[in-house]
Amino acid sequence: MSTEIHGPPPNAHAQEEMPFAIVRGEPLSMPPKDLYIPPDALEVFLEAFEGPLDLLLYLIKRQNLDILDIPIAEITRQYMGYIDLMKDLRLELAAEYLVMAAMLAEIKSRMLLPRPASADEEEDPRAELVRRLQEYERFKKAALDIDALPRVERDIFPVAAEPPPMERKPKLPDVELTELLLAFREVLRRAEMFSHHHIQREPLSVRERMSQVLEALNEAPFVEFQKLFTPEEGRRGVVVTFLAVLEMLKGHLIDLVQQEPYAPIYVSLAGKAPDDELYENILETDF
Amino acid sequence: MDPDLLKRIIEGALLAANRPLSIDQLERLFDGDQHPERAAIRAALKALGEDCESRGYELKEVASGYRFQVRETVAPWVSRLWEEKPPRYTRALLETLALIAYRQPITRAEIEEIRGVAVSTHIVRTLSEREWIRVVGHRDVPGRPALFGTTRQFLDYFNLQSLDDLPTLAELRDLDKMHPELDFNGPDEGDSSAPEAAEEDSLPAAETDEAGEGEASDTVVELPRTPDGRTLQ
Amino acid sequence: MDPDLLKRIIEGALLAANRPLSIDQLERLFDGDQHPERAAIRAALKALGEDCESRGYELKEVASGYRFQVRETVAPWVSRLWEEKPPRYTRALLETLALIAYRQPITRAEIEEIRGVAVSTHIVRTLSEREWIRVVGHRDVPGRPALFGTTRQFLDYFNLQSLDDLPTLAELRDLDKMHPELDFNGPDEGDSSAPEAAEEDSLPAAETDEAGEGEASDTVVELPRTPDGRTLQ
Repeated sequence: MSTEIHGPPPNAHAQEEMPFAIVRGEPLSMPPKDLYIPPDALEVFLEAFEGPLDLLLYLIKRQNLDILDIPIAEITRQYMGYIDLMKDLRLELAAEYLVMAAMLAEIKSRMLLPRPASADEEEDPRAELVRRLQEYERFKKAALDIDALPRVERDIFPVAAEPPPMERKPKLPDVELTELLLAFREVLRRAEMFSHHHIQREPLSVRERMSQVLEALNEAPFVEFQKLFTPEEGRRGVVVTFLAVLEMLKGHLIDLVQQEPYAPIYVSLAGKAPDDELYENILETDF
Repeated sequence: MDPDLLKRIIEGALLAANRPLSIDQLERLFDGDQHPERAAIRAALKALGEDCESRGYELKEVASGYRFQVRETVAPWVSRLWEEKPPRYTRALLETLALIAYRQPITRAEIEEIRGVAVSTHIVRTLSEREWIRVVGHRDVPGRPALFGTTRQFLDYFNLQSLDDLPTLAELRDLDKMHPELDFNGPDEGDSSAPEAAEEDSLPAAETDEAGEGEASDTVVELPRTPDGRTLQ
Repeated sequence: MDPDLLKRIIEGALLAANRPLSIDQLERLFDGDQHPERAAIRAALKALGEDCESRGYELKEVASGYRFQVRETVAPWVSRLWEEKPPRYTRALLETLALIAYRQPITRAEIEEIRGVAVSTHIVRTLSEREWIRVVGHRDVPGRPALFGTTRQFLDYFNLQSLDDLPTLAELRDLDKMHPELDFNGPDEGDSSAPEAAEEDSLPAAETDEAGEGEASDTVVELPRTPDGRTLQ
């Protein structure tokens, strides 16, 4: 930062520092050196500004300056004062504030340069800044306007009455079997399970039987192996059941328990096999 | 307080509250000095009830207080507000259902493994509430995850006698070529025909043999399983 | 249909719906043969509005349709029904919302350009969750940034029928009137006259268009845009 920025203010009017805080009604322009200021408090102060444009607007309004005629050197000095204060206090300064500082410094240096005779065509170096300040200011105002609109929850209370008693059966989605099959095909495609070229008929009845056996085991924890089979189903039915049992054994769904050779085989849910004592009891009650 | 203003305040409050209000709660709307007598509140409520006699709603006293309720006489029209088009199930739900149908009994983790994405609890709940799936057991691995299977209602809804009526994987590949109505019970559908008829009959020897050796995986397109019982992709 | 019944049905529906209903939605309450003319529905709405003139609520048309709401005169009492204070919104959120409302469709980068600070994700999320804004498209520049616009719910919430009802944007003053900076000592002459006064001026009709698409009025200084849709410094 150049010394000029920190230099003495050119006139008394601008000498009024922005109050850093109001303490018991007294404006405090600089934090007392011997006073510890909790960083949190400064963050609150910094949060009062929505950004560098907001801070600049504040500095301009504060002194009743015309936005179209900003005394750039003075405003820059004050702006840098704030930036330095924030830096001294080791506040984490949003990068946008520093970008603005650079922009101000650049405008100031361009203002110092002698202007060419054809100054009419050349834009005032402040023009872009003024545009942005104006543009920001109108939306700052628009935000306040929106905030002032009557709104639901605060000023507007929509009303409602209890709906009349009526039959309201929620409709459940309809599904076509085709949809289901297409969905499944899509999963298989994604899982690349169509790689087998000679897929035979998958006996889904085995899987169905697995569910049925599991259900039976949920009702009675131990079922004699033979009782799983229904001879009336014919040979195919028996095979299906047998395949289902093997499949479930493989998948750790069930356990087969046989106390000794030639003793009855029991089927139980996996992990729930009876210990020896219980097994004895079952044998006793069953036979 | 002006009885008319009191009436308007109570009317506005009852309509805005979205729940019944007791006389106590109505009383609390007023500051100390404006505080109307309870009798005045009661009178206002009575007047409000009479005011809306020819209107689309009425004042009702229920257990927790007073509320306005739309009249039953207009219910046939008003109920149309809730008559939405039946919603549609998501692709994720249909895929989950299909996997349970074809690969049952199957755990959620296995479904996720195949689909490559998590199965939301919502989907499982929706399918269970619809009674299309249910827990048929638990796999004996750490956590004892639930095993899902389809129900009788599932078969009924899709007009299937048994799961065997579902097309085979091979048929699925040719789904596009199949008859749009997917008349699986038709006699010209090759493999998918006849399962019921065949059910009672003896099976061709070859298939029985395979079954006898317990080599289900030759005829079943089996997903390889890891030792912990989960299915690999 | 009997106009009285029609009135009662519409009244009941508006009260039961708990959201604004459009004329289209009201029409759909009726079956084909009973179908009232739209003119009849409008007439019924008008009559309903008049009927409740002396009551605690009024009929209001907002962006997504008609709703009954508590009359302003009794709102101070009714608001006591809720113990918690209505939500307050930060300046950052309101400024972002204002930019989206007046400048839609607009990208986040454009909002940041005008506000001079980053727009927090939190704000965008809050506005989206309240359903006040939504993504209406993407700008066809690298990165395809989302374009935000406001919703009908936004207008409903702020008791508005359309974006035209938003307060007029403040006017921008012409840069040609910029004073040459003769010295750095700040304002000479009477420059320090309150800039606010000028800002509050009522706007010419052309300025109202600014909220929408209409650009290029002489009084509006438009920032040049680069191909990527950002505003040049």
